[in-house]
Amino acid sequence: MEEKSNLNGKITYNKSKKLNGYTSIIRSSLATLLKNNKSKVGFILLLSIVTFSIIGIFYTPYNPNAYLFKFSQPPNFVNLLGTTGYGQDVFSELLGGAAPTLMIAFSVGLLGTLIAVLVGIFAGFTSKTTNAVINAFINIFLVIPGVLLIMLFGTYFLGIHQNLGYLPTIIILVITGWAFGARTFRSITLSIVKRDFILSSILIGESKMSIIMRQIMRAIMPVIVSNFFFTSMYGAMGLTFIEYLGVGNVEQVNWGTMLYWAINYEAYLTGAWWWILPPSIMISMLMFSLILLNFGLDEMANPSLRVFKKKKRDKNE
Amino acid sequence: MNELIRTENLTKEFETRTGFTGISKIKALDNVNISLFPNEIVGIVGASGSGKSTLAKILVFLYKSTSGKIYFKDEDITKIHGKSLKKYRKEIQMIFQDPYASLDPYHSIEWHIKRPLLTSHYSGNIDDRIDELMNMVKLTPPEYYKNKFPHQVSGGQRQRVYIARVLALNPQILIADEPVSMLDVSLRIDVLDLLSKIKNELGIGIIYITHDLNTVSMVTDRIYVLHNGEVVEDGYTNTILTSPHDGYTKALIEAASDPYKRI
Amino acid sequence: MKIPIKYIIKKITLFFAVFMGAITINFVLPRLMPGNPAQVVYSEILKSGGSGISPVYLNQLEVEYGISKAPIYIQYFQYLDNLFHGNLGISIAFFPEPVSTILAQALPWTLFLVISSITISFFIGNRLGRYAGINRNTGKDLAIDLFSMFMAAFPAFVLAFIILDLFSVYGRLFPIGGAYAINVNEGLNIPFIISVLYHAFLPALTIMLISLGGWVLGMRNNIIPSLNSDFINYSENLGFKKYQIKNIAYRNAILPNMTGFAMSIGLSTSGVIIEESIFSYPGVGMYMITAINSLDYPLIQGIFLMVVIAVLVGNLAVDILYGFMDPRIRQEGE
Amino acid sequence: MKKDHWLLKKSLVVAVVIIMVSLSIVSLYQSNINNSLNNKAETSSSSASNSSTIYISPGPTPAFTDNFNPFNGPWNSPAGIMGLMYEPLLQINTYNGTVIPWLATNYTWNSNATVLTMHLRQNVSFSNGMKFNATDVVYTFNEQKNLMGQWSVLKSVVAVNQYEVKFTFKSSNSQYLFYIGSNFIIPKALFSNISNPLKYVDKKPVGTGPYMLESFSPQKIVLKANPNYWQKGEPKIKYVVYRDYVSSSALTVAMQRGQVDWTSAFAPNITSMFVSKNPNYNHYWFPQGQPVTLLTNDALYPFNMSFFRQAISVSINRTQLQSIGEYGYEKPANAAGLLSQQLNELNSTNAALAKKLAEFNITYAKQILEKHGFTINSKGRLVEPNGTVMPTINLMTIAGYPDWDTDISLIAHDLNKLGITVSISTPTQATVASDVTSGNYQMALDVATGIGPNAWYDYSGLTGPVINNGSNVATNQERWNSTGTGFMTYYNNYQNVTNTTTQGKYINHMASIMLKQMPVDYLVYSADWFEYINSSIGGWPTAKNPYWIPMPWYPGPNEVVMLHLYIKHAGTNNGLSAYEYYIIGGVIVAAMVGTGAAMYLRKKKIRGEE
Amino acid sequence: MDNSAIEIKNLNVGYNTENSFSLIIKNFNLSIKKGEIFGIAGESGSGKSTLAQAIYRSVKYPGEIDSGEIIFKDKDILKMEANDLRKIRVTLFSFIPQAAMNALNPVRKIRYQFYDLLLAHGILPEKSNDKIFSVLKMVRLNESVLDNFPHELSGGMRQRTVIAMSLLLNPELVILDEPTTGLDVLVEHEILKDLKNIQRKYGITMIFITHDLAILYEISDRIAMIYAGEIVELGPRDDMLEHSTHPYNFLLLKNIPRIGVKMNNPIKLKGNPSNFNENFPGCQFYERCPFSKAVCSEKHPDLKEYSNEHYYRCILFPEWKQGV
Repeated sequence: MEEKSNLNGKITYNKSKKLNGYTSIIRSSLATLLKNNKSKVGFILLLSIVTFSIIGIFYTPYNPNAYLFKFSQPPNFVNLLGTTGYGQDVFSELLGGAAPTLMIAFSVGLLGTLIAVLVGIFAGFTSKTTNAVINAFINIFLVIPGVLLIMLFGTYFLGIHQNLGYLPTIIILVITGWAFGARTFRSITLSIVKRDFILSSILIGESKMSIIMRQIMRAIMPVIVSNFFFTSMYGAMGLTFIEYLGVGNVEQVNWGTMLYWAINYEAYLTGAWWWILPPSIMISMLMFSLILLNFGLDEMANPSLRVFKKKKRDKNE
Repeated sequence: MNELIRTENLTKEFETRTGFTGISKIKALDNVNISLFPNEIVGIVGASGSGKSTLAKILVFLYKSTSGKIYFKDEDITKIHGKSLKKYRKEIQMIFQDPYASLDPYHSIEWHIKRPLLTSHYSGNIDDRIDELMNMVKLTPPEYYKNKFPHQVSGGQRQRVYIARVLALNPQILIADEPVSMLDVSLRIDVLDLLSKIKNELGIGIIYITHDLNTVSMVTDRIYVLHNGEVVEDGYTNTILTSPHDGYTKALIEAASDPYKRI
Repeated sequence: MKIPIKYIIKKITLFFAVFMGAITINFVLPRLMPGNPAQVVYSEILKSGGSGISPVYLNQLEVEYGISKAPIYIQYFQYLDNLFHGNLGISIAFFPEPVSTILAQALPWTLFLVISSITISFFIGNRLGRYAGINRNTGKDLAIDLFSMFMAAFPAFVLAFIILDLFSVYGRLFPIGGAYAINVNEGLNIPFIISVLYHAFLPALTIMLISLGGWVLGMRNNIIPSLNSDFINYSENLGFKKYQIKNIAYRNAILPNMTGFAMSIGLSTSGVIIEESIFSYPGVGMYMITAINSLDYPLIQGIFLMVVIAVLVGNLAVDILYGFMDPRIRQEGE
Repeated sequence: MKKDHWLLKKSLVVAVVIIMVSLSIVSLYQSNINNSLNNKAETSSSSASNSSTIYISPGPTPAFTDNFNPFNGPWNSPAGIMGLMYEPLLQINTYNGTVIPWLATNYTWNSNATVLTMHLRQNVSFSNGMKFNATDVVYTFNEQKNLMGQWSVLKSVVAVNQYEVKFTFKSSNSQYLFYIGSNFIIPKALFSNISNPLKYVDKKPVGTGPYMLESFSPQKIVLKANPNYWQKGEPKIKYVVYRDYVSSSALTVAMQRGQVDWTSAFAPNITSMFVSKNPNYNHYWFPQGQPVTLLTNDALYPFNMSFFRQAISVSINRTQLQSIGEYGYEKPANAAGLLSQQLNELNSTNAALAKKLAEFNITYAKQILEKHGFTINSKGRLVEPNGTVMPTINLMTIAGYPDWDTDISLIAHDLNKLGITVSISTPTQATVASDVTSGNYQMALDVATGIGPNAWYDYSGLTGPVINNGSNVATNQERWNSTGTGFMTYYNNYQNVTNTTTQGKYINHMASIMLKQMPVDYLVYSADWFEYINSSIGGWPTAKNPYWIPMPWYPGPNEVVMLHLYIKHAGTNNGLSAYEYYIIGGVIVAAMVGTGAAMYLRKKKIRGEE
Repeated sequence: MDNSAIEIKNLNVGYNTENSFSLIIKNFNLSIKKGEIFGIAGESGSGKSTLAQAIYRSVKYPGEIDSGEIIFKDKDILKMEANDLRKIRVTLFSFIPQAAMNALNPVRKIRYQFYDLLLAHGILPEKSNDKIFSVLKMVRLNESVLDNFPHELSGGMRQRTVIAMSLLLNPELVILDEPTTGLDVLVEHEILKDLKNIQRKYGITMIFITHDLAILYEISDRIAMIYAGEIVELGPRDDMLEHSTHPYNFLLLKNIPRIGVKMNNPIKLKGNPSNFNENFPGCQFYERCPFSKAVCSEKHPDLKEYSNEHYYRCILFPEWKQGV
């Protein structure tokens, strides 16, 4: 007997491949993700940005911190992307600043998603009152405008002026960025918990922990990944905001501080486009790649968005 | 022989919101008294909204009753919780209406049967037991099905997987909530036969909940007719189906579909 | 029409819970910051060659600014007390201007900018999303999607700078800043109105472009399942006209975007801080930056409070409106 | 379907074109006016649009506040505006000490500089017509003394007669003339009835100054000439418009377009961003102001050793600070800490040493340290005489001051070459302020000197009692213990004398002690930003004719500059006439109605078919 | 020929999947008489819903009509202009879908949904209230439902509303795709009775499609059994009931539990529904058929006539029946 895909077109699945553990799930999700053209482009884009950043960890043409060159030179063969108004090499800064930027974006994505998942699942699994309290708490964070919180927390961390590196930035972005995900996870968990297969597990005596880890986490996996992408995007965007507002540590080299210095030097008024555009474009490319990846995920989780090319049968076949 | 399970004036009220006044109460179950003996199938019949699913969920403690008592082997278990609830749940299991929904789409069939064995700390060889259970529900050969996922098998097979899953716990009571209504006509009879077989071979008491009098007449020994949360008629299946007293029961019999009848 | 009273009560309760939470955070955060505003002002004066002032003056400033040394919980109750008497305190950076006066000056500009631009982008975005969703998987759809995604991905303030540069600095088509021309009289006269519109054009355009992408993609993702839904199929089966079908799908798809609308008014009210500083628009944003730099607690709290109230009221309004628009909610509650 | 799209597109295109055309007419018209400043524009609805108008921006601020209460100090927003409405007794130039008698015609000291007598000008009246006399002066000083704890060195202020006021000091205090002379005088009649003058919101300022408040809005303040002004024929410019620019970029662009005549703005490249836009008229002069200092916490090891402070001073490359950190504007400071305009007060020995100790010379720095037993290990780290490696030192400055933020990273690099590891941090202004006043820091980049008409004031910020770290201090934030150096003797004696030769001697004594001790390291002179456009207005101070301090935000001095200015040509204003606004309004409304109608027709057509 | 309400000729309908295009309805021919209730039965995956949609030309992507003709009122529906097709919907023929709970626009009152329908067909709603009232009466609904939103109605009421809308403009032919799925037994029974009454009263032709064989036999005049996209048996209801010619129909009937009828180990179907392979050369029912022989897997059987208007698709008939 052979397996058929369900002809009513409801769901199509990969054929009987044995899937065990999360690695294979990730692998198979990746494969599905790459089937979509948009997410494929996003994946390649992200991969190249990551490669770029890895190169930047080990090699930059010049020291990105040093003031080595003539000021505000347009792109030339010595300085591929010209120099800043302070005489730093823009390309070196771009290369060297990639890793911290990605690090921030992804750690915000990771931590934010983690908190969101924990809060969301807890809310979905707890008593009615606790759930309502958590809901109100999530709403507080949703309603308070993020930029204000960034400014307040940022000023606070600048105020205590301990040298914490990127930690304050990440903390601020996680504080302001977890709530969206938590709301999603809360409502998804609430709906999943009511499903028969969870009730069934309760009846056969599974512990809550086992249900969460084995079943709920697995069921919301696409949403977790999608939330990770979104929170990472928020991280990248938030970094630029933090630096623009001057509440981050401006002495570090990343794409956000590059913009900060360029804007403070009024590079857009002096016409130094080579200073302001590269970091902007890199950040938007990063965001763009994550959005594209999300597009694929959306279609994965929501089959009604999915399309396949018409493959009408050849009449002669 | 003593009853496996017995309810005494079981009542369940739901709160609903109505207009300005706020909360009003709806009785989903109203003083329901039912009992189940080992080695029998009891039918609970009613149209949708009659409270039959509520009854099932109360019996497995997914809902709490508003008042009334539940006895398991003459022991009052109305207020059990924690460990004793866990212990009790091993004895009573429920089969859901929709086998698409009651199996976790992300786990294999083997996983579904293995989990209850693990949670109940099954002492013997787990793999052998899985094979045994799968053979019992006629998922043969077991190797062919083990690594399949729920969406890869038919509705009837899914329902059998589910039955194997609950049998793994060796329960004394099974509550089957419309177990065949979502299945294709050609598959229903197999599942119903399986239920009869379980009753006969394992001596399990089964509460069969349905709106379909045809299947009731096929498998059950006794029935309770439930209407708006009240038991309007109960007794031996044959007696009730041939000479119903209550108007509601009559309407149900009248509405039962039969290819040899004409509308 | 039945009034979904239960639903409204529920929303209002949540509103107050969130409101109390927000004002508490609002109270605590500025007080966590080290330093004291009197000292900032004092050292400023010292640096700008201030005449012979002594540390006594510092104490005097602290008294003037009402910097309390009472335990924090007492301060909190004082703060609540003041708040419910409508007393937002006196600004430090703009001493002795009351915070309420400053807000009365700044908030209308911000709200004008935000509400007008978000509303426009909401309508355009939904229309574009509808168009993309209806023409799904065509070149038009792809073009609209990519455009919206790119807009959503571009750092907002860089976009603002580019627009400012193109249209104002080099293009000289629009003014570089301010809310109206220097030679018009404030009031309801045509020159003033036109001048205000003219000055608001670029900042509004920027906010519009930034928020557009979200609407487009949201609408597109909503309308596609909506177009595939049973009731659309049935409408087709009933022989509805194309525009009727599109409208049915659209009306069902726009509902989820409505909550987003309120949310985004709030978010943009804070996001506009950056836009305002770039376009030199005299809204809340610039005051906020100044207030934070000079540790002007009362002003920070005042702005924060106003923005939170704006967001909450917006949310509440849309939630309630949603209750009326989507009849299903009216019954269920949650 | 094709047809509908065509209709929609057509109507949309038409609407967009109409709007664009009308908007570009507005903008072209505006930029035309801005470019041709000599055009005589017609008077529009605003009364401020007089031909005799100057446009001022003192620098970016979020908005103006409608309060002109002089008790809040002269530093109200917009900065400097108070100087045009209120006047001091004397105008004193802090660069070179020049004194112009203003509301006082002259002043006299008693022999030991404890009693100062001011002779007031007669026939001066406030802008509301009230006469100015000694009661106002006495009231002003006594109220400030009572309310704000100011003037604690004064024993009493009394009126000798209607035009003579006697200031009696608790001790000799010749240098207080500057502070007393610069203080704005307030009309007693208006303020004496107000219960709390500090919190009084003054929306109708009345002063003796050349201008009166005409109109206020948060974006624009208009002042008009005071017809009763005591200097006859002044002011020559009849209207002053303060225009609010929220950000420095907006201000820069406004400067480029000639919308501001007088401003004080920082721009990274002033030549390309401002001067080159109109080289004939756009000018700037950045006089050197107070030195920026590297504050070292002298109460802490290793900064409690004067040689260490010296070594740090010579290891900093000030030229680099100037060229990279300060965009080339701010010149290296001398090590004696005097304003560059006051350097001539130093004798040749001190001058040479002041120059040497401020010059970048890492070898010399190492020599100094090695002489005191410090060594440099194989890793290039500085090792103390007791053999331990010098621990990391923190250097902080205010976040959001890009030039200082750059400076500290340059300094960190420089000190690294000396073998000292420096960690840098940029907390908020409030944190820096509180940390510096309380002594909770190791090194900080900040301004710590005082300012005044002679070198004594430069040291006023550095002196004061040494207070333990942890308690707040107003001056001597570097916590320098001058005991045993004799510095304070000279410093105190300076206040007892009014003879300039003696004062000069004392200054040199103090300077030589400072050069030995180097309680702080002077880095660069901060620049006093000043840009002006002289197309329609003349009489500006320039580098060649530095007749006065030129910044518009400096209340008092700006009045002096203001009274020097005159109209060269009939000026202009920016904007359209009311008539033109009505036309544009009509066009936009028509376009919108047209678009609406087209959309309606389209909709109707679509519904009609199928 | 005059007698036929609609005629389906050589209809092929398939689905686009990620890798291929597979046929669901294969070479389908059927003629439905005026004024009859024609029942189509089949289990999940048999293609009955696709067939229903194809007849109404409302197959949704990824489904696609490949070829064929559907002659209705002397016109080929499949070749009609989209706008012409739209115009004859509800006025000439209409479709009643299975998921009534979702078929109504959730955010619009029933009244306006009726008005929209009238507008779509160029009728001014203001003057047509009577029409709406009469059709509501026909399905035994109170006029007050007009002022309700769909979610305020019970499932049965919603289904009746959908039926009313579909019948509003007096169509001659109505296609009902599992119209009673998900409804309560009693309600189901009521609606079926009402449908039959309406059909008899107005002489409407009905195509009734369901998986529930018992109901189908209760209501239909003629019946077609569908398996794997093909008719396996077709004939008048009584004939089909008494003289099954195809094992599928026979066994399904035997396997339906009935009140008071004891089943003694009935012969069961093997395997699962929708277990068929497009490229299998023989009888698609081969794997499930308890009577199948090797010969069945070799050749695809053709539709043969058993008696007047009674057809079957089985090589072994009548051989298999003798074994029962």
